[in-house]
Amino acid sequence: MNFDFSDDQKLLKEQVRKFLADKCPTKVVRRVLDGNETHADEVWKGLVELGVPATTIPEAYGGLGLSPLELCVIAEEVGRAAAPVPFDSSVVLATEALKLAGTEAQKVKWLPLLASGEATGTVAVAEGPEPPRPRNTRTTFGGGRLNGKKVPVIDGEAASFAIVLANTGGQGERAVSLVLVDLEQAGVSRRRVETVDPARKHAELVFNDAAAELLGAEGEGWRTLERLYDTAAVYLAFAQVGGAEAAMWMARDYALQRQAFGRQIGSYQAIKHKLADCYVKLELARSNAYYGAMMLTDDGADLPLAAAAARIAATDAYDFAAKENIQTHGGIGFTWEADTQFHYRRSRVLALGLGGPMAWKDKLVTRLEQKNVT
Amino acid sequence: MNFDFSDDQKLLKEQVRKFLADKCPTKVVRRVLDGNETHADEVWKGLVELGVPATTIPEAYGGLGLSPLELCVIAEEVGRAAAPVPFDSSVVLATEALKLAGTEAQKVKWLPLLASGEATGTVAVAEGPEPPRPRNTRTTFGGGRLNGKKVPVIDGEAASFAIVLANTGGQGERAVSLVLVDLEQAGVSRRRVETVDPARKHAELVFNDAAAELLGAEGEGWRTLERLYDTAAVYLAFAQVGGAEAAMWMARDYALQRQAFGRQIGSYQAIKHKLADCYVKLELARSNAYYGAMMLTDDGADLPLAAAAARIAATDAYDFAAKENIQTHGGIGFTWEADTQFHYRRSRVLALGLGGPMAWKDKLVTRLEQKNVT
Amino acid sequence: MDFNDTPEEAAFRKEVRAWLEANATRKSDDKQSFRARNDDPNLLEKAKAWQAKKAAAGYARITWPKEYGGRGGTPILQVIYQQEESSYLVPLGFFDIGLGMCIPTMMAYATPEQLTRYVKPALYGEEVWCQLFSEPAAGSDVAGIRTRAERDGNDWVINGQKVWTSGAHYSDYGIIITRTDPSVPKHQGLTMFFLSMKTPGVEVRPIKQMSGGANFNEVFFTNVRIPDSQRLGKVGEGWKAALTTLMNERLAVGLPSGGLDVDELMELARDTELEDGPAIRNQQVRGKLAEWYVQQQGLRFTRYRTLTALSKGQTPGPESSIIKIVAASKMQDMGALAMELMGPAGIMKEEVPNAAGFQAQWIAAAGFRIAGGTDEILRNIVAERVLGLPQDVRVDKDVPFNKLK
Amino acid sequence: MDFNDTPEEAAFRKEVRAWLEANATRKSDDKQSFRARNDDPNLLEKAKAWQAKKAAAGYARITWPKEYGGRGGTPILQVIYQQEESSYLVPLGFFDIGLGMCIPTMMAYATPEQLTRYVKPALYGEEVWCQLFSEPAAGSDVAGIRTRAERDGNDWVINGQKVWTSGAHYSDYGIIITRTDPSVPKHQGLTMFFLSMKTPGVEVRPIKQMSGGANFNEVFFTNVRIPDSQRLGKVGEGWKAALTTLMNERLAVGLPSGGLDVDELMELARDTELEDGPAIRNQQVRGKLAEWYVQQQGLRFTRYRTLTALSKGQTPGPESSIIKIVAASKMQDMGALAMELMGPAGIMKEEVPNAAGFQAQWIAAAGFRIAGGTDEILRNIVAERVLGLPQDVRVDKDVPFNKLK
Repeated sequence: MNFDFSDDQKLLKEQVRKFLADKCPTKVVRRVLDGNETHADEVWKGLVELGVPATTIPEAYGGLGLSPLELCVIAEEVGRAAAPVPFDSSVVLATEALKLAGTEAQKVKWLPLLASGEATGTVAVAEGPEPPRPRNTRTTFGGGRLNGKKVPVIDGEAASFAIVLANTGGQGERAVSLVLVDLEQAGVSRRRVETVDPARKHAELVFNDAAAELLGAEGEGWRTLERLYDTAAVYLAFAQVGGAEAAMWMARDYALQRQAFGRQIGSYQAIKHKLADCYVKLELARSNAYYGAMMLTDDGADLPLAAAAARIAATDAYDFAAKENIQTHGGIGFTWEADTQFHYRRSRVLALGLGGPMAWKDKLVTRLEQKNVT
Repeated sequence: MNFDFSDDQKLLKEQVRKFLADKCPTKVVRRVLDGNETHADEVWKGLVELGVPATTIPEAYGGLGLSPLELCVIAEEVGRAAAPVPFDSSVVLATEALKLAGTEAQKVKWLPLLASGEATGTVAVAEGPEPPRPRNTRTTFGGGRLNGKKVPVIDGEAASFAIVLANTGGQGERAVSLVLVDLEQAGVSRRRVETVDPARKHAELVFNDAAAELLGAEGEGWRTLERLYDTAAVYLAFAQVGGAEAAMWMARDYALQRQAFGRQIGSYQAIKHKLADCYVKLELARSNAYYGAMMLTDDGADLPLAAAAARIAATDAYDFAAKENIQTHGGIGFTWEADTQFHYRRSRVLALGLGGPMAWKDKLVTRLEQKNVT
Repeated sequence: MDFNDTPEEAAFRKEVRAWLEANATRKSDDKQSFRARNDDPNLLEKAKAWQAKKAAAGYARITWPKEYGGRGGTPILQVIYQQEESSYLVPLGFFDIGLGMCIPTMMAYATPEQLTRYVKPALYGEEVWCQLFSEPAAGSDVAGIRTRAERDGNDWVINGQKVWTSGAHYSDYGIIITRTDPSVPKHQGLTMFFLSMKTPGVEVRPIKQMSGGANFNEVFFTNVRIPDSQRLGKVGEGWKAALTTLMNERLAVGLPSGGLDVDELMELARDTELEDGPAIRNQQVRGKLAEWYVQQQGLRFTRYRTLTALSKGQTPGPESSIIKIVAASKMQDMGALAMELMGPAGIMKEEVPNAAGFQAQWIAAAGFRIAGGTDEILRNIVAERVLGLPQDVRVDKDVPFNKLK
Repeated sequence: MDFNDTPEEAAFRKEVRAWLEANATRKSDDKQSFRARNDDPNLLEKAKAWQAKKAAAGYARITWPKEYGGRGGTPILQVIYQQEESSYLVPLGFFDIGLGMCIPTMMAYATPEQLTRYVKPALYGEEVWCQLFSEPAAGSDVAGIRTRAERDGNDWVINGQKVWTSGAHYSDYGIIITRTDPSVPKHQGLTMFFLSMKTPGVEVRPIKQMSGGANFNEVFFTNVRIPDSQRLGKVGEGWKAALTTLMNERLAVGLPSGGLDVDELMELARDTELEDGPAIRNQQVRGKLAEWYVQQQGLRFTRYRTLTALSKGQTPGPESSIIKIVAASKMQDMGALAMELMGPAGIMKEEVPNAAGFQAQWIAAAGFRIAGGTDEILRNIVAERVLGLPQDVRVDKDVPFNKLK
């Protein structure tokens, strides 16, 4: 039985944690939240120097060729710091999409740029307020040209390229394909959109005969996206676990410090049991995330189930920890000055980006039914 | 604004409460739970003397001709005492079914017997482990003969007659009709079935060419049953409110008396907040039940929604109070000697008899959609 | 059982309706007017004008005695007035604390001359009042305040800081609770005063909330000198006075209104396609909708039970103590579900009708679960006052305030 | 990351498998054998025989030192043995308290002669032990016990009542915590002893539980006289000894097994038609199934994390403290939903495959949320030991026991 990260992986985790504690304290998150930057560039540059975007990129493409486990521990630390950097968009989604479906030429062109931090990418799926499906994908791709509107696109303002879900004319799920589009061209316009978490900037991307190319086979977009989301769900589960843990300890520290009726509020069962519940949810999430991580490295046959379970548990843990952290703080926790808001906001961005908990619960049971049949 | 029971109704409530506190303490419930009686006959006889089964039966049929509000306050007290008597089966379901769909002859025959306590009735719908629907009703009625099996039937052992949902050969919902069958005949065999609440006895009824007659028009069985269940849902919501309140105060009294770590356990927030949550659910249930009661008396246009809301809230309140009453008692609360079990068991019988909370939530939203359209 | 007025109530309602019809504009769309109201830069001026009109007509404070400009009416008449007024486009909300809490406290403790001076201007909206109770280290535990008032001849000199003071930035007067004797246990060394917010040494700074709004303030007191004549109640009996104030707060019957509720969520669920069809057909969504409808109706009818008691001239039962516990979490959970229904775009503040509204409520609810009594304090109150369970151990009860850790 | 054994573990597992294959019958169907086991009237005799066989082969207590009949193995080897044994149809469960808690306490406090006398018979299943701690007025608060032991010459005389004593009706010996000095604060006046359950004045009465079972007992002590040589630890240091016992309880890694879980509920949901089709297609049911699957897997993998620590020779982290908190409520809620799926017939104990099982779990869960630490006590433990939050106020800490109210 060896259901744990290795000492090397723990060392890497510690290193990233120290770097972020030092360079990305909450005042940096606040700066991005309050300001106009697309992200905290100095934090991002530091992470690039640490090799973060290169982690899982094969050495042949200029990466470090490390295993998914290394990226899992990094994701947890990025989540803990609620770091305002293009991690989920570029390091997870765009990189994994290229690795999963890119042609050799596409990989040769983009992976080295991603590894070195010279480029960032994103994935653009949603088209406004509806859970994205093949049948409601109105963005079209044909004859090398992309037309349509994607919103919200995480880090879409600053990204060098986007991987876009577009209608290519097939039937049912085969109606859509993934398309790679360079965002630095005339056919692309970008506009920032306001969201509940201004510390992670989102954009609307409008494509007007933008030059683009298929990523993966035509009609395979939806299947590839599902595989991509399973992988991303595990990494983001670690980010959510990190965020949940940060929120839990923030609440706990405050509960030790704050007095009411002559006692630390942390000595009242209402607070103690609330935080114990945070811990319970956190450990369920962590254990499910570990199994997800193992399924990223192993033969991965159980990845679809493991990813769904990890995502559901981690979303629940982060939602709960983030909101009860505010509650534990009382009035001060609801002020703009308080650091509690970062996790409250971020928890929603992470909860909805790959689809919300209801959809994943449905998916999980579908996969369980399929597994029981086989 | 007069959203309350009248002084006379409150007086009646007090009278029934005193009678049950005196004649139906928990040791009577225990006697039936542990024993073979079909119900606590001396309690039932006392309720008959108080006129309980006659409450809403019109004076023309030997009843008291009181309003549904009187029966609501009685139901609350029967629920509070967890009384082992054929109240829900006979006073609510059978009586209301006859009033709703019976012919003059049927009413003349049975209502006076119900009012005087000479007969009790029940309603037999389920046929084993599936939520009953027209399409899975296998009991058939034709040519005056009833054939099939109904289980579980509450108070089916002792009842004089049953109102049975039977297939009469139509299409869709019109496949079923209600049928009135005298249970004291050769074509009927009865067998007690074990349930989670031995204090309320249930039976299996087998009909073998039993003589029976339609109650209401052929093919109208499902529609009538829905109306009957809406009415019953309100009365049972009061019973559930009474039970929930009894469980809550039982827990509270124990929390005042029991000491741990040198203090009453009721001084710990874990217990205080648990019981506060009981109270919150109880008041939501009570307020919804009041509106349901009003819809039984008023023009009743909003009854379908009000009944669903009352039932959902009351089921939730009783479930929660019953289980947290055991929890508050700790080990002693889980012994056979403890009175906590009566409400835990009864809460499930009341929760499932007319269909469970999931089905009623679906029904509620359907009715809300219909209301918003009109 | 009915929802009808008594003849007296019906007559009063008719009178109020006629007056409102003659003096105000009926709302066409609740939400639109809600927005219109909040975006108006001259809102305070307009509110003052409306308050003056109301006061002149005798509707400003119906339960007050006639000598103070009220009409000696029952609480139910006050409720009926509010019900009727809520159908009209009138600016409200600036005077509730002053008239609901501060002036009643003044009535209990101030001199006749002071009442003559202050009650009428407050009633007519000419002077706005605020309540200076909470402090950074005394939120749920109000009696733990540290703001000092020290006697200096015939004056008192106040130093300290208050927080969460609604409306301090537009208030003219305030009532303040201070510590005048730190050498006795915490509840015993308190004294209450009233003062002008223009007194030298008073500084008001708005607090920006997580929601972006700034309805609350910090108020700093630096050597603020006021005469002993502004004391309310005896020296050392400030806690008793504060309870008078807080008791008046509890008489208010109401829910935050104008928000998005089950209807709007159903609308969203009807209009949103999930994987397997409209969200309204999804049983998980239906289950949630049903539960929230049951809560919404439960709160509504709980309120009707309270109104019935008022209408009968009885004291309402404890049932209304559940309202905020239920409403706040419901608002938070509904907001979260609404966002989830919209998919990844649920975080966006634009594009969807009501999206920003649900998001705003999801954020506001995190504060609503705290303001005016946290979920935890309210459960304590229900457990102690309704169920008769004992107080938690109070280690600070008999210890001199300055000996507390 | 993998779930594989280390070479040493694999070798041990192979050895154990071979031995089990040679000495026991493999289970064909888990649930059937579960029933078979519990219905056997000669179960205790069979269990004793199996225990003797195990002990002779050196598998009865793998972590014990060789001198006591163990093999000085690591905890992970003990777990591996249990994993393998769980595939075989062997009678278990009578010796866990004695070997897991009582004898380790004896090892800490008894004389070498006593250990020579008692350890081997316990290990070989010849003598069964029980633990006499809880009392009617001392459940969660074990240190509040009142059973008195009074010195009389070289003897002690015990009077009082214990409760919730598992297996007292078939036990030969027990360890008991008593109050020997009520004039000092509660934790200080306790002393531990061991005694024969056949000592005159000991009376065992089974407790019937809500579930109908009777696994627990009340044990009454009337002038029970035992020699001072049966004292464990110093007079007045019984609490320290009790902590030793309870600490050993915590080393047990495990979940109640053989119960119905997500798989069985899915089966039921597949086979049950609701209004709009099979229950498994209902999104509310699917949502619940997913949540419980996530909990089930979360607990499973949490256990794997603990096993990993054991396998590496490390002390496990606090993660396993969550197991019972999650498992007990899950069992209760799943039972309730299973019953609901069956409609009005959900209350019936017959007719449906697994119906009685889910009902039994719904009832048993109400006890499982209490036994071995209530939900509330476990949350206290997590909050205090894992999160480092302070204890609640302990009013009884420094007060002489006989001065407590």
